[in-house]
Amino acid sequence: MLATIGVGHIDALFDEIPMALRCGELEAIPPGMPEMEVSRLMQARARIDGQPLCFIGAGAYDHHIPAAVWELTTRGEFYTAYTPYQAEASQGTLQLLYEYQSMMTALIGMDVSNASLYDGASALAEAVLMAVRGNRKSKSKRILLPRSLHPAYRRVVRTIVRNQRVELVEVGYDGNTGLIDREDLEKHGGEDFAALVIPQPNFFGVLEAVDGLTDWAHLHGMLAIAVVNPLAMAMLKPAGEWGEQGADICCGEGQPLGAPLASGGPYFGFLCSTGKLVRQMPGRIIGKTVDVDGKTGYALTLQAREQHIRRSKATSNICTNQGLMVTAATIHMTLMGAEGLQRVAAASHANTGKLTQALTALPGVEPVFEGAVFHERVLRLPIEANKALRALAAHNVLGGFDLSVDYPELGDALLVCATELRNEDDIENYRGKLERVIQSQVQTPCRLKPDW
Amino acid sequence: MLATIGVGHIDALFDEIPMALRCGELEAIPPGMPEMEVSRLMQARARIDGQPLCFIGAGAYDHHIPAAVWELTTRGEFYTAYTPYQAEASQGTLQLLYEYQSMMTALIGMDVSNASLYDGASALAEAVLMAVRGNRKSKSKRILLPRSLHPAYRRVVRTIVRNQRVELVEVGYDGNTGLIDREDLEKHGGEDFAALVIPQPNFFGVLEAVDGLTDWAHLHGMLAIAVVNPLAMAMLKPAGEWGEQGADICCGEGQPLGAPLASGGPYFGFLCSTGKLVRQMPGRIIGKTVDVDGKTGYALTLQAREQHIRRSKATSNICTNQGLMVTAATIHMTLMGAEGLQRVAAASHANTGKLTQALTALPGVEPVFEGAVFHERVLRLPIEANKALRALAAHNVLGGFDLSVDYPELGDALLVCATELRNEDDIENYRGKLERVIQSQVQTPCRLKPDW
Amino acid sequence: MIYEHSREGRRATAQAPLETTEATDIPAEMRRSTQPRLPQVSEMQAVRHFTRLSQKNFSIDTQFYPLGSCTMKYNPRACNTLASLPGLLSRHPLAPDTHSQGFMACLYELQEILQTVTGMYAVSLTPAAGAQGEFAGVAMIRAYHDAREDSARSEILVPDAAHGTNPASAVMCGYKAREIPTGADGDIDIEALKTALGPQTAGIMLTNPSTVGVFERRIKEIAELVHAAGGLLYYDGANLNAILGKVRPGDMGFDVIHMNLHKTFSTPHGGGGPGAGPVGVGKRLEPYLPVPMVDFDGSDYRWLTEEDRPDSIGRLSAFAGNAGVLIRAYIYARLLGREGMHRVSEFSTLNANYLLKRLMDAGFDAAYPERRASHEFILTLKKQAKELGVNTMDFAKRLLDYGVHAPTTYFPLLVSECLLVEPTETEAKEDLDNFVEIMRTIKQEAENQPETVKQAPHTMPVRRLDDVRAARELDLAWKGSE
Amino acid sequence: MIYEHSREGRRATAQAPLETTEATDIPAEMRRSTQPRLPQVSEMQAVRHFTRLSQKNFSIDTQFYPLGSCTMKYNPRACNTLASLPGLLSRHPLAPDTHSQGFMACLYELQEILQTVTGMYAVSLTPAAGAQGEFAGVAMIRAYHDAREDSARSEILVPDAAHGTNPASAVMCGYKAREIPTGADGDIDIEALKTALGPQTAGIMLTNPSTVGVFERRIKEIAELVHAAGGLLYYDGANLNAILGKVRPGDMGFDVIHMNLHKTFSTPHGGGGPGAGPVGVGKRLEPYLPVPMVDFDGSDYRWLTEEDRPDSIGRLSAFAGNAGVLIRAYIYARLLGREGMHRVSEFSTLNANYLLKRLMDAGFDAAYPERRASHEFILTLKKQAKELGVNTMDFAKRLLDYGVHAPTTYFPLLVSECLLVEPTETEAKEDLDNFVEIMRTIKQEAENQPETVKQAPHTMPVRRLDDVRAARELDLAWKGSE
Ligand SMILES: Cc1ncc(COP(=O)(O)O)c(C=O)c1O
Ligand SMILES: Cc1ncc(COP(=O)(O)O)c(C=O)c1O
Repeated sequence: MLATIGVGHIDALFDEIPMALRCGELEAIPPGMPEMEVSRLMQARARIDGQPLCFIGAGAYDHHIPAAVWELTTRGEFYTAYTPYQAEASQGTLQLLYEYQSMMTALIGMDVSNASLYDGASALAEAVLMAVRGNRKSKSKRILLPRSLHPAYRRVVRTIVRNQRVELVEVGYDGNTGLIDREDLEKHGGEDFAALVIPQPNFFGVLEAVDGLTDWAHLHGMLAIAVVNPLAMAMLKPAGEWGEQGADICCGEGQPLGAPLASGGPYFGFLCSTGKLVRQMPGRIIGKTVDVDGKTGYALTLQAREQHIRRSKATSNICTNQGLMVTAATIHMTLMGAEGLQRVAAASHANTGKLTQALTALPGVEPVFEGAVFHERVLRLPIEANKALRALAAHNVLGGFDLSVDYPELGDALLVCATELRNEDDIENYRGKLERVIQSQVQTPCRLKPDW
Repeated sequence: MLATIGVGHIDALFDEIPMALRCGELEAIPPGMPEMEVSRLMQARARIDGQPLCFIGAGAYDHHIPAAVWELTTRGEFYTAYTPYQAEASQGTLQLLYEYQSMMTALIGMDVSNASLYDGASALAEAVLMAVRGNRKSKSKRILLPRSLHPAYRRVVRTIVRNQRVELVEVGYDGNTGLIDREDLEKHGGEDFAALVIPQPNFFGVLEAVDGLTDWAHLHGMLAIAVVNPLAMAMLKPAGEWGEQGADICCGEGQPLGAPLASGGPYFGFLCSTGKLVRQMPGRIIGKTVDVDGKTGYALTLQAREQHIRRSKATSNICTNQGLMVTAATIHMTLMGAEGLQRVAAASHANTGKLTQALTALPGVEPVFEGAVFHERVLRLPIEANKALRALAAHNVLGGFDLSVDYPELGDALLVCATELRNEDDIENYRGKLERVIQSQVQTPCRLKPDW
Repeated sequence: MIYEHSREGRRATAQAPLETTEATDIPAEMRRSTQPRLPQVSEMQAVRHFTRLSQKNFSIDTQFYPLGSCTMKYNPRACNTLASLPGLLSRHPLAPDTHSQGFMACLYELQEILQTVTGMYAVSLTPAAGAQGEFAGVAMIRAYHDAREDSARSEILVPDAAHGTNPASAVMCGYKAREIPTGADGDIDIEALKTALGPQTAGIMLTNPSTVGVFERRIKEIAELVHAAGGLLYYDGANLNAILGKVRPGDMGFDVIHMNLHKTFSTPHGGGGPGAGPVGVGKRLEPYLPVPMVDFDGSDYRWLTEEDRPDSIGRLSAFAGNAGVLIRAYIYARLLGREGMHRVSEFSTLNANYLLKRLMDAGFDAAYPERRASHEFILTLKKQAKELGVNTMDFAKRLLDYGVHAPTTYFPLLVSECLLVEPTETEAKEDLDNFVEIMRTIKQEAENQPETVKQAPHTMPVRRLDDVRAARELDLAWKGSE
Repeated sequence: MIYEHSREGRRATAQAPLETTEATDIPAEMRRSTQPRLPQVSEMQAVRHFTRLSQKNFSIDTQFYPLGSCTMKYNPRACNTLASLPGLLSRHPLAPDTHSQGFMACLYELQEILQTVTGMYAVSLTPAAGAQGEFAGVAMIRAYHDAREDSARSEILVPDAAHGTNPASAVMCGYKAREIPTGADGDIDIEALKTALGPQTAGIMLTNPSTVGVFERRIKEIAELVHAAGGLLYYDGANLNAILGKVRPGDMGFDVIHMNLHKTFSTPHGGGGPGAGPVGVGKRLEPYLPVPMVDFDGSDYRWLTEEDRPDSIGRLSAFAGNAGVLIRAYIYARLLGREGMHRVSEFSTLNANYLLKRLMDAGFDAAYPERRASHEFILTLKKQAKELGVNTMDFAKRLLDYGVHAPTTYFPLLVSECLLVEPTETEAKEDLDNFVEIMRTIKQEAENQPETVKQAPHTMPVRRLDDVRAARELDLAWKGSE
């Protein structure tokens, strides 16, 4: 091959790179290992992290995934293809994405879905930017963001939108219900905002009064951006039907639809909207069309929104998205069906109810908010939450998410979750261990009733 | 659908089955479980068996299998197809099997390979029957079977061939070398036997003098049946080149070529022979041919040997074979290549050498046989083998195969194996534990030198 | 051909140890002097080659596959995923019982489930496939007669419709196979059976429903006749799918049976295997079951071997048979459960009868039109062959062009121009209707443009292959690029 | 369409809990009144549908895929297998550090490896793809200027050849994107750059080798000019594959870079993603790196968050980015090791230069014939388009008929009728030669039977699609079987 090129040595191919810039052997990088040794290493690493019994939710949920989902998703033809730029040679991916869009719009009750964003949090950031661009009634770049929204989502949105001078105004929550504080909200009724963000369920697991909030937003010329758990949509009123007109944009974390916990990713963000807003939508969209013979086919469409066509005027900079996760989600939704998703949602709801009952039977453990939840619940402990979690973890139980960092006003509060995968033994396991942890940490009876 | 058939109820479809025979609800069968519960059950079962550090060989070997092997093998198109009766719709399987035959004949150095039998042991039984049918020089149904052959293989052959009145005559082994006892063998020099079975390596791991044995068999009008570890063939003289004319039939266990240990199966038996014997061969054989346009294609061939055509006159009753394992083996051999297999063989050989050195440095542990081995070695312990193994297992080390049941004359002997997957830490782990086990079990110094 | 991508010195370097040593302690004359000619390719070349090869196959996961007698039903993916858990894949077959309780629990429970669902007294899981199960079963019959020193019994009876493995297995056990004709109604010719029975009869091998796709109605009478003659009854479980949870071989009077787990219990067919062919027996034959088996004393599981079972016919494989297939069958059985078992027979029978009716309405001839179909049925294309010169093979090949795998052709041998169609319970009505449409279309083609059918397939990777040349100019291994 | 297999009430029963309860404690008005219209199919129907869909894709595992700028190289299967170990898949992202040491060790070591191979001071792994890495990088540039209260800087310079994400990312960070022309030799027009630079310059985004497939020779000079103007240099790592282990962005003078692990580190492209776009920075920008990052104190790993890094631009995703992709990249890096890194650049460059030479010999025009190709190169089919009326798109579509994926078409925009060809290091010489033969054949077809090429493809599941109709008569979701 060198002879064909007309050089004597492979080094000659790099002759345009200034010698001074070349680097030597990179000693700090370990030498190559054969696959069998890397296997051994990874097996050891996977093993030491244990497989603790998990009652954490907080944005990532441990659900059953049919074996078929990943056996199909990792088929080479899905796994090693790329963005379907050549539509005729990518009908597999394209049709699947169209089916995904069909399922998501059905689940969310909206007209349009894109083909994924990175994750739920960044999807919300894109939704916010989309609302700013898309709200014809508002000239403002201000957004109302409730504190009952996932703290990490609020941080991510801030990181992403702040450079475009979008202002995020926080709305408090009601200390009794955990819901968006309507009084606090009303204060902003007269101001110009592009959108109100409405989580369902909110970060505390509590179900917001979405109909009223949506109508309120519309009444005040704002768009309503729903942030939902897509699994909850199998059971709850879909965002497209909230209030009189439905939410305008709906986004969220797709993980509960077939992505394993896997340390937080890859997951995928979904984004749906009304038909009116489709030209403001970021990301890939697939359309159904016909070929020259009139045969049905699928292709990327509305590409004029995208960076590869529109460059600095694009609706977003996103290029590579989370295609494979969407492949998994599409297969997952197909295998579960509406009935299956609804059962999973109901079972998770019921299990969290059982968990709440079991734990609040312990002295000093009590629910923090009244009102209906989806599958998470805030509980207050009679001991330091952080210490309790560490003690439980030492017994291989992950007891929930410690709220005291993000919501110090709640005291020693935990956010717990029991999906359909946790059974009665698991719940009893947790209860029993928490009982012992509390017993060993509560020194004097007077501390049984803490002084918040 | 019932209406189309013209019946009112599904029960009516069973109306030809006498009522008296019908069974009721089968209470003893547990009720159905959803996949998530079966997953949980199987995960628990897999977990309790631990993943001990394994130094057992004895017919099943723990080798590295490239990840690609099973990712490809379990593709639905391989996994859920059946015997390629419709050749045009099965060219994937057929071509793969032809490639398998090509690789096996290259590895073994023979003309012909079939497309698999159940396992190594039953393959030997078929080889024996094939030799009885195929040896034109002998009218006998007698076979010489060395005691240095795997005891389970000897049992299986007996089970399978005895009903056809084939007589198995055992040949002893030399107590110093572990090799087939030539003197014992010579005793049968004048008798009429259909074949001599020659293992390489033999059950003790020792390398037989295969050239001389093959020539001896031929000299006495017997066929030479080789039973080999196919991985060893990457390093050792292939059966087709043994002695002056080569062995006539070669069979063995295909497991080292890409099958996981997996409790003993599915593995596959391979069977090769000289071209002369092809019409006596049992099992599927694939041939290359052309279609009506002259295009290359592959098809089952020589089907007149098989039960579905020849029925009671077939060379064997085998129908379903071990196709998927052959698929894995073909991909495995492709990925490893001759060089890769040779390296694995050499590394296993070297590791067993290191293991032998480490263990025989312990007081009272000594090798039983002199002479070169492939990757297994018989060691004698200063304590009861069975007890030693149990004590090691309690520390999650499987220390080898206890020979005292099948070869009581060897005393407290273990057959140990360290494949390329065992590294120096593993060997030291074993050595250290055995040291402690010996120390704790050897009560009085006088027992350090046992009295065999 | 993978060899065509081969190039001297190329390899998938990550797959072998980085360094190699020479085994100098092995005498040179024992070592190999040249490397075997295996392909020399990169990992990507291998992956691409075998991925593309796979796409040339029809399979359950891609096509309707109504291959009669083979029960090509959906294989739940969970069975593979869970059977591939690292803990299961890494277990050495000779691991001690202390490290095997999880695995053995699965096997033990599978023994129990199979026992219950077949109505047999005891089960051994070890046979590797149906044919090995047959061998084991007939060997047990032989062991039984031998133990009673009843040595005159030299014949096994098999219906003329029997699968080829039946006579072949009888012969592997040293018996003569004697054929019994099938009556015009598809049941066995009882008069012929009576004539054949005698002191030389070791036993009879039957499938029920039989290979002609109907239930042998006089099975009780047959059982009595055979038993009265001193013979035993063997049940070929290939068609167990048709009666699962409805009627049990044990209750029909069978003494010994095998099951094809790759059929009834939905373990994959894997392009030809592996399968599993557990055997079940009545009390009489219990001592002879092949080893190993799993025992449970209420707290621990342990292996039963030759030592525990001195009368066993022995061992059929070096370890415990196709363990991974057994695990898959176990998982399937747990998914299905008690209720699932009879749903299998109900829906497979429903699908078969529906499909048969619709095909008859479309003008096809059933071989046994008066009979209820079991989970499969036979069409005979005699009329088409005679009138149009388009035979069963032509229909079969043309079906491939329409994207469905052909049913079993020319088996059983006694029905001429036959297609044995087994839709299985996992196919949807739409797919059955689609098959009817295709068959109807091919029939029209056969009438109007017979050459299209006779030269089919047209859309496969190859057209019809020259089988004669394959057998005459044997090319069984790659010889190098000529 | 999967919906076409749907039938009321059908479902894959094993996949959901056996029973369902009504959540009566949730007010009725919050609950859904009708079930969403999802497909209602059996597990087999789903498996068959998606298996067959998959077969309609071109992919690395099945075809040569020389899609320029995308580095479609082989993805070792071990990366997927090992990243899917149960212990890794089941780890909750908020699991405590005590249960995360194995996972965090991989991430920490990956940070170190990427740092070393790029010559940067520190790395954060969290960006989910290249574009998010760009966003993070430009946001850091902005944070840097802001921290120095250097608020007049409002422009990011990008070459006209830049990938669309570059200007789009600049705008996402509130900057104006200003284009710099490329010279005739493929290098940046330095004079134009000089003119553009000024106090309004926040920085410049460059790819090197650039998107036109050549190494920007005056990179040092550019770095000095930009730095002198007070701007910072951003390196778009999309083409890192070309220089891995040979020359490092850090040594070229870049202040901040992203890497596309789905390109250079061979994590799969997954039909569009997920990828991972870690960012590396020089010392100046280190405080601004996005969180979380992993720290190691010699015995334990722990997360660095906003608390530890108050100047961080913040968080880009709810957890830690595309963790599973990072694990795959880590495995790839360990397989490759030190020696493997420069083999990547050597063989990808060798393959590209060989292929370019052979295509030029076959009569194709290189866009930059005087330049050494990097790991990719550009052909321009201007001549063919003008003389034969067969344009780049026609060539691209015709390539599909010959079983290879088309190279990138019409990008970069500045070269007319261009094909950006990137063979990658994992393709064999035979496959390159085969591509040359195909291109030669298509050229002949274009000369002799242009319609064949202009109407291509002919062998795909569909022929050319009506993109205009797709955009005009929007059909973005299934509305029911009309
Ligand atoms: C009726 C019948 N009997 C026996 C067998 C043999 O079973 P196996 O192929 O599992 O050996 C088959 C399978 O093909 C069959 O259909
Ligand atoms: C040159 C260049 N820059 C940036 C990107 C964007 O990277 P990603 O798709 O990972 O967001 C790409 C990838 O398509 C690219 O080719």
